[in-house]
Amino acid sequence: MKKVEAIIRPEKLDPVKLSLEEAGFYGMTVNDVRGRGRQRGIILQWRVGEYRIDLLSKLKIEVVVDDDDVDKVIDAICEAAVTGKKGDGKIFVMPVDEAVRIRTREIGKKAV
Amino acid sequence: MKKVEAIIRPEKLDPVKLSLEEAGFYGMTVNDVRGRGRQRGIILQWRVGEYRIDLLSKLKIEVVVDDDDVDKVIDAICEAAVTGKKGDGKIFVMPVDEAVRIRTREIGKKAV
Amino acid sequence: MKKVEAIIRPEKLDPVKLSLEEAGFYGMTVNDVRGRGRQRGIILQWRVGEYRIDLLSKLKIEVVVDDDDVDKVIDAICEAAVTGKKGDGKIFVMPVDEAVRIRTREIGKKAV
Amino acid sequence: MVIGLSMLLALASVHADEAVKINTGNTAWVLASAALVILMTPALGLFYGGMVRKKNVVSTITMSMVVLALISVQWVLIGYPLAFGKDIGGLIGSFSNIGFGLTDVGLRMIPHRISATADIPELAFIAFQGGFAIITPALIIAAFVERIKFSSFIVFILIWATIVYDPIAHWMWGGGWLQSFGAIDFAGGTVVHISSGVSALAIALVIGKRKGFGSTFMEPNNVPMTIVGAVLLWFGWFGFNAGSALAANGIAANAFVTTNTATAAAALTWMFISWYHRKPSGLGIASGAVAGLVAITPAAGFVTPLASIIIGVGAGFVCYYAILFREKKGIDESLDAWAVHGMGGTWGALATGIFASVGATGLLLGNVHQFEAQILAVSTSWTYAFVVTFILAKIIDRTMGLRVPEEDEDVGLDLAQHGEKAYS
Amino acid sequence: MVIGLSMLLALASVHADEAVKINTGNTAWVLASAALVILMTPALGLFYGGMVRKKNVVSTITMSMVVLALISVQWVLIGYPLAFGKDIGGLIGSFSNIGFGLTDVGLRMIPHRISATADIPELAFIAFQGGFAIITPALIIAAFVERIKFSSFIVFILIWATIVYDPIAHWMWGGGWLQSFGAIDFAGGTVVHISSGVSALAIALVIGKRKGFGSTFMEPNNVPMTIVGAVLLWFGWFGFNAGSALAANGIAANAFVTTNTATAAAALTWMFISWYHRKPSGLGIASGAVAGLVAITPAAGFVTPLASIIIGVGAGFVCYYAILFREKKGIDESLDAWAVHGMGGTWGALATGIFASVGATGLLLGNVHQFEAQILAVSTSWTYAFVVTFILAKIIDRTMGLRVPEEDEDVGLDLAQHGEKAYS
Amino acid sequence: MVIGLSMLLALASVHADEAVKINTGNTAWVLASAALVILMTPALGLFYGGMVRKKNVVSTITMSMVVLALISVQWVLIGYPLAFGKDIGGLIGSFSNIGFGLTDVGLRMIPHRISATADIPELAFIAFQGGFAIITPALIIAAFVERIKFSSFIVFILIWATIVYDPIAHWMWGGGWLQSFGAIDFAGGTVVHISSGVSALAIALVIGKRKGFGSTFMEPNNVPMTIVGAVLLWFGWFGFNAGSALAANGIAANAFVTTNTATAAAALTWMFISWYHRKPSGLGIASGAVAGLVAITPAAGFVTPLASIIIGVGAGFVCYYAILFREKKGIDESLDAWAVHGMGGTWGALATGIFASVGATGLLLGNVHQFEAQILAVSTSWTYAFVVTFILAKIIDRTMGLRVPEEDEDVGLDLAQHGEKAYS
Ligand SMILES: Nc1ncnc2c1ncn2[C@@H]1O[C@H](COP(=O)(O)OP(=O)(O)O)[C@@H](O)[C@H]1O
Ligand SMILES: Nc1ncnc2c1ncn2[C@@H]1O[C@H](COP(=O)(O)OP(=O)(O)O)[C@@H](O)[C@H]1O
Ligand SMILES: Nc1ncnc2c1ncn2[C@@H]1O[C@H](COP(=O)(O)OP(=O)(O)O)[C@@H](O)[C@H]1O
Repeated sequence: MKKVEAIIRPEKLDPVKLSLEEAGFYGMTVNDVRGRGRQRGIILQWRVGEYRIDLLSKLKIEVVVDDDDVDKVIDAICEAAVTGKKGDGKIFVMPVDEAVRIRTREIGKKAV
Repeated sequence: MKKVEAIIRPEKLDPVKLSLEEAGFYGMTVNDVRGRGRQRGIILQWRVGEYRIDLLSKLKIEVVVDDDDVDKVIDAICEAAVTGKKGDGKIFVMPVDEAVRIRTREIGKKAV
Repeated sequence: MKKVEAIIRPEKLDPVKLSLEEAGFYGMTVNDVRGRGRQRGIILQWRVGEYRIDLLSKLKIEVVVDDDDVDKVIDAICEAAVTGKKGDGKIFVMPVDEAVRIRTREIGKKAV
Repeated sequence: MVIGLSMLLALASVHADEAVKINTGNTAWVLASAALVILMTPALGLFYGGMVRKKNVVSTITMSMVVLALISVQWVLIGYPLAFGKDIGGLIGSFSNIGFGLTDVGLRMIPHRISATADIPELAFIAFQGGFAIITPALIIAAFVERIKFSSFIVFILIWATIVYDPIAHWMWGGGWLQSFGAIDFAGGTVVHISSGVSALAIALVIGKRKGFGSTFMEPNNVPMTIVGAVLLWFGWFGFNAGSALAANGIAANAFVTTNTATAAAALTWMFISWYHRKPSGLGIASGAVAGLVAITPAAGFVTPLASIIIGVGAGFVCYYAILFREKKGIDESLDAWAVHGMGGTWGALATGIFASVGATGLLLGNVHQFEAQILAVSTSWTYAFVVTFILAKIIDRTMGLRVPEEDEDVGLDLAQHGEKAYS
Repeated sequence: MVIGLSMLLALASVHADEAVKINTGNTAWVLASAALVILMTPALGLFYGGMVRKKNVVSTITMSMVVLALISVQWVLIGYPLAFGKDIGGLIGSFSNIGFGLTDVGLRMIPHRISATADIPELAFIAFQGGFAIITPALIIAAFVERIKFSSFIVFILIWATIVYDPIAHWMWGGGWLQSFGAIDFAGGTVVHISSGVSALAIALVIGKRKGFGSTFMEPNNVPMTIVGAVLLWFGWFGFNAGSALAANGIAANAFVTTNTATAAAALTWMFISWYHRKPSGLGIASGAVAGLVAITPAAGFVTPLASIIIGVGAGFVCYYAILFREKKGIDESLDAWAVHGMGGTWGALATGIFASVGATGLLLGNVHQFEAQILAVSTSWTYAFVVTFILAKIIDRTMGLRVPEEDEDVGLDLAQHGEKAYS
Repeated sequence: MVIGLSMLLALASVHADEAVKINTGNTAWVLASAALVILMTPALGLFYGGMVRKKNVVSTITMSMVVLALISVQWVLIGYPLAFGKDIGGLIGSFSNIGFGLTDVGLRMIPHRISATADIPELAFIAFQGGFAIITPALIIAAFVERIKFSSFIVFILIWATIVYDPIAHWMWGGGWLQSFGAIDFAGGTVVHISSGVSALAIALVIGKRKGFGSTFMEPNNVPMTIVGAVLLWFGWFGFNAGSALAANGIAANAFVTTNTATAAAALTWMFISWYHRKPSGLGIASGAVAGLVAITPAAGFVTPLASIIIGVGAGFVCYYAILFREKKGIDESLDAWAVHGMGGTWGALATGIFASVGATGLLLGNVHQFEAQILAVSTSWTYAFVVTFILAKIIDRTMGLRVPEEDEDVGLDLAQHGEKAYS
């Protein structure tokens, strides 16, 4: 099993949710994070003048899926999250040794 | 070493903490997340009528432990976090290559 | 590729950012978490008397880098985040199977 | 030139006999009420600000501040003369005797044509009525939050205040034709609530729905903020309604009690309706309170406490189901100024014609004419506000564009238009 | 029938001589004070709302709003006559001359039996006293936050206001037996604070502790919200205390100054105690302020500024250690209405009997009877409030159940009872 | 001893003729204004609290509460006599006829030397002016947020109020030498805003920059909180300025209107400047409003509404660029009391000398002396406030230390000094 961890723009949550749903993936965990990378920050207003912040609001979406489904998930996320401008985000795929459903103690595939 | 990542109901934090402590695991990192899965959302009130949200408040608990302790941790969490209703959450176990204690630069087992 | 996941004191964010930048690592994702460990909580004031909380504010910093860079990242973080007192935090290194840049679909090294 | 300027900036006249005629108790109450009424506009900003998505909180609150700032200046320059200057043909007020920027007002007493007793300074009345002129356009913010272009918003508000609010205020309160016909409006059911609520509907139709409206629910970001807004509205409304007596007397006290009672009754009604359907919502109780405040506004000084309970209960029902109706029609008048202020104001204006028994008589006491006058006032203000606002919104939309680019709407107006985040 | 209804909804009588007798300055002050006092109940909601856990914020604030709505209606229908109607045997007021829903009040002046000068409209007094009748039951919310069943809460509040508050208010202020005996209570130390604080203790004993009380600490979720609540309470309290002079005169000004000074002294005292023990807590300073406001309430118009400092310092000590005592006893009277209002009110009521020197004399000026009267008032109101509330709470608990199911308590009342989240 | 104590705590004298002379309308307005002014200090706490980093929110708000508490007590004990007691050599007031703790004041009317009409109770004036004495030191909090040691803060505030504020208030309002010279200051441009703003600069220079200032930007943590603070300041300022007429009359109404208009004009000006540079910032609009409030303060009762627009626009420009200037100089006067209050107050005090036309005449009406008097008042208060504050701050720094340890600054003052977190 793999955990697909995607960092996306916050305003892309709804399209990504939809796109994943259409690809057959409903379960997910979402987290508010801040990130920096190529986008190199944005400029904000203060009461006078302006300032730059380099850590921008992003969302991290985690979807745990079967190894075979990883590419489908990546595709679904990329399609929905892309704007073409710097800051669209990254996807990281990581190994998961085991999954357990707390409610039933089912493990592996059946748990997610 | 493994990272045991459990997504639980927020109101189960106290019992899970206690249960882990009793099983001998004190260190942990906790994070507010939102998730969806079989539970399929809940209905909230608006000023009139109601609406459904599908991303529910959950807590993510991360405990990094020795490979041998993984099962004990899973048991401790499951026992304390289960209600039997959809939405109780999942546990994912993931490999950790290395652990470092920032304060002392100890690594491996000694670091956690 | 590896994900270096560091849990640090919140007030150490600026030094750690700087230190990583100087070591050549700009991209990162940051997250507000709460944690407990050897530090065993702190005492807060209530309107009368005091109380102890065991989950303290921490920051989790995630940096995905090439396998070769892991040590440099660890060094950079440790140097900047250490105070020598309990609660300085941990670093966990975890395997990443794949990385994708959403904007361009570049994968692997080029993506991060 | 300097002389000319200094003349303009100097007081026209200090009435030597001021001390003789002024009633300091009434003046104290009107000044306190003016402060309360002015507080209501930022309070409205909080009420609205808690109900939008987190990315539009600063934008929503800031819009209320901008209306406050804009109309405060517009009012002393031209708004007050247009609304309360000497009547021209029943339609509009004139600058004679007031002057641009209040240059002729000085410290004189309010004229008899506005207040029979004329025992408070005209400037106190100007301050008090300024609060009304400010909050009315601010109410319309409900219609276009989360998507309006800031510059177009400013232009809209300035013109709207001048060509919709000022005339309607004149018709009803400044000696205009509705007042002559006998229509009554104690504190602004028609002038304030119908005019703004109906205009909100009109501009909502022009600007169109928020992206995602209907498919995703736009979750309120901060329920306590909305409740605090409602609470400060409730507090300020005592000035709004009881201050409208322009005196600290029995009428003011009656308006105070009816305002509080109707508001309470409406909040409870809304709570029970929402409970009946599912759960008693805190947001609903706050909304019900506002509905009650709106509905009692035209009636406050004219009805008894017992009648105010009926008006409040009615307001709960009318506004609750008006929102449901609006939703069913798929119209994104986002924060329901039409349903709460337009419909609540309509119910209140008609109810005044039914229940009036203090200083006026309504249908229940056999005065059919009063009810007819109320219907006339309601229908005229509906029509005028809707038509003029619709045209104005269309013109601005065609010329400047009413709406931000889609990307800005996605990112949120806080970042896109103000370069700010509500919370770090 | 229609005639009957219309009669009921029409004004009974407009006193022709109103204009002659009214003092507009006093009326303005009482109206402004009424607005301030009504603001205090939602302010209390914020004060409490910041101290509960995040999952119960909407619930806590909403309860304050519901008390405001419920008692606003109860007061005009039956509460005011019971408290301030013509006395029946020293025990309760009657409906004669007021009527259900204030139908007989009209625009008349306040009767001489309530105010010697009788120069403000009775409705202004009704509005002002309504604020007291509202906040008193709201104070009890402290006892049962985070676990009470919403429907039972509504029933409890309605009955409590009617059988506990209204009678005690009558005894002390409405011409009842305590007043006849000579007990004095400037703005409600006994009537408001003892009655609610002691009742909070009683119902806390019945409803029982929150799940986890004693083992986990219930962390306050929003310290700034609590401070804002305290600030608005402080602000509103100027109306509460200085308004209780029912006139804008020297007594009112004295009450204003003593209120502010005692509050400040108590806030500082609390700060130094908490600093002495460990650190000067912001929550503590806010709590100290409220303790000072409570303690000076019965004394405000009767003591000098210097005496008010002593009262404030005493309040800081009494209430601080009363909370510690309550905690040691393991009682979950969660937000300390008993410690702050019950004990602070008791200290204030007795201190009034000691330090009174303005318009009354206390122990220090040799008037032993005053001190005895105060002890009588304190002990009677303690007993009556405790016993009646305990029985009432028990009855509701046995019939409807006072408490939510454990699962709802876990999830939080916001979601479980109101279907709402405070923040998105 | 007991007799002595009881004498001290008893009223010195109740003027039998009070009822004859009191103007209840004026008293009502001054009492209402006093409540409004006292609200401003916690409002300032919110205004400031939203602009610091999240780890210092409780600290910042709490400091405003502590100033409120400290000076409330200082004022009745010694501050009021020093500022408004019978003049000693033009420099300071005396305790004669007032007494420590106001023991000689009783319920008497305000003396003629302070108010010509003398028709309100002196205690009402004491309460009202107390609000000024409180907010002035609170303004200085801007200079040292996020790094001051709490105990040193308390000592600084207490001494500053006594040796800076009380004398300057006496010079200008209490019968001191500036007043004799003819300088005018309607509601505190010099006394309140210059004195605090310039002192903020002085102590900022002594305490030094926040760690990281210049390299990292100190992001405001809560923009809505700052806006709410600004709104409550705006609201309270009606009491501040219009209440300074000490009467509910035409002057008060004029001050009310000019206050609102100048504030609005300044908010718009700031908005357009920030828009011109980049984007119309919500924080900027709030800051502009405060700048306008400051600048109109000394002028409010002396100028016309039209002149108030000029003053407001000027305030927007002056304060906006003063902040930029301060930043360029690398001075960490963190929340800009100097730029907004010091410079805004200076502009207002001079503008009063230019535009005065109501009850006084300025430069534009040919009165050169008035302008000279204003320059004198401005330069004296600048010098006195700067020098005394600088020395005081140095002394405290050398003895107690002004600043927390670096580690505490890192962790934040909420945790380090108060043991609290703003939000759970
Ligand atoms: N090396 C990295 N490790 C962890 N997260 C990263 C890394 N690089 C970027 N990110 C995350 O991805 C987000 C988008 O990255 P960025 O480089 O700005 O955009 P893009 O990938 O489109 O060029 C960042 O805000 C950050 O949260
Ligand atoms: N495939 C998944 N990947 C990541 N997180 C998931 C996944 N499925 C569920 N979750 C997380 O687990 C939580 C509980 O899952 P859910 O399916 O609702 O309950 P249950 O496991 O009891 O059937 C979800 O709210 C979500 O946060
Ligand atoms: N076993 C663990 N699993 C996950 N996170 C941990 C673990 N132990 C500690 N942490 C995280 O590291 C933080 C610092 O750990 P702590 O033991 O207090 O300090 P130190 O490592 O300096 O002794 C904790 O607050 C927690 O967030």
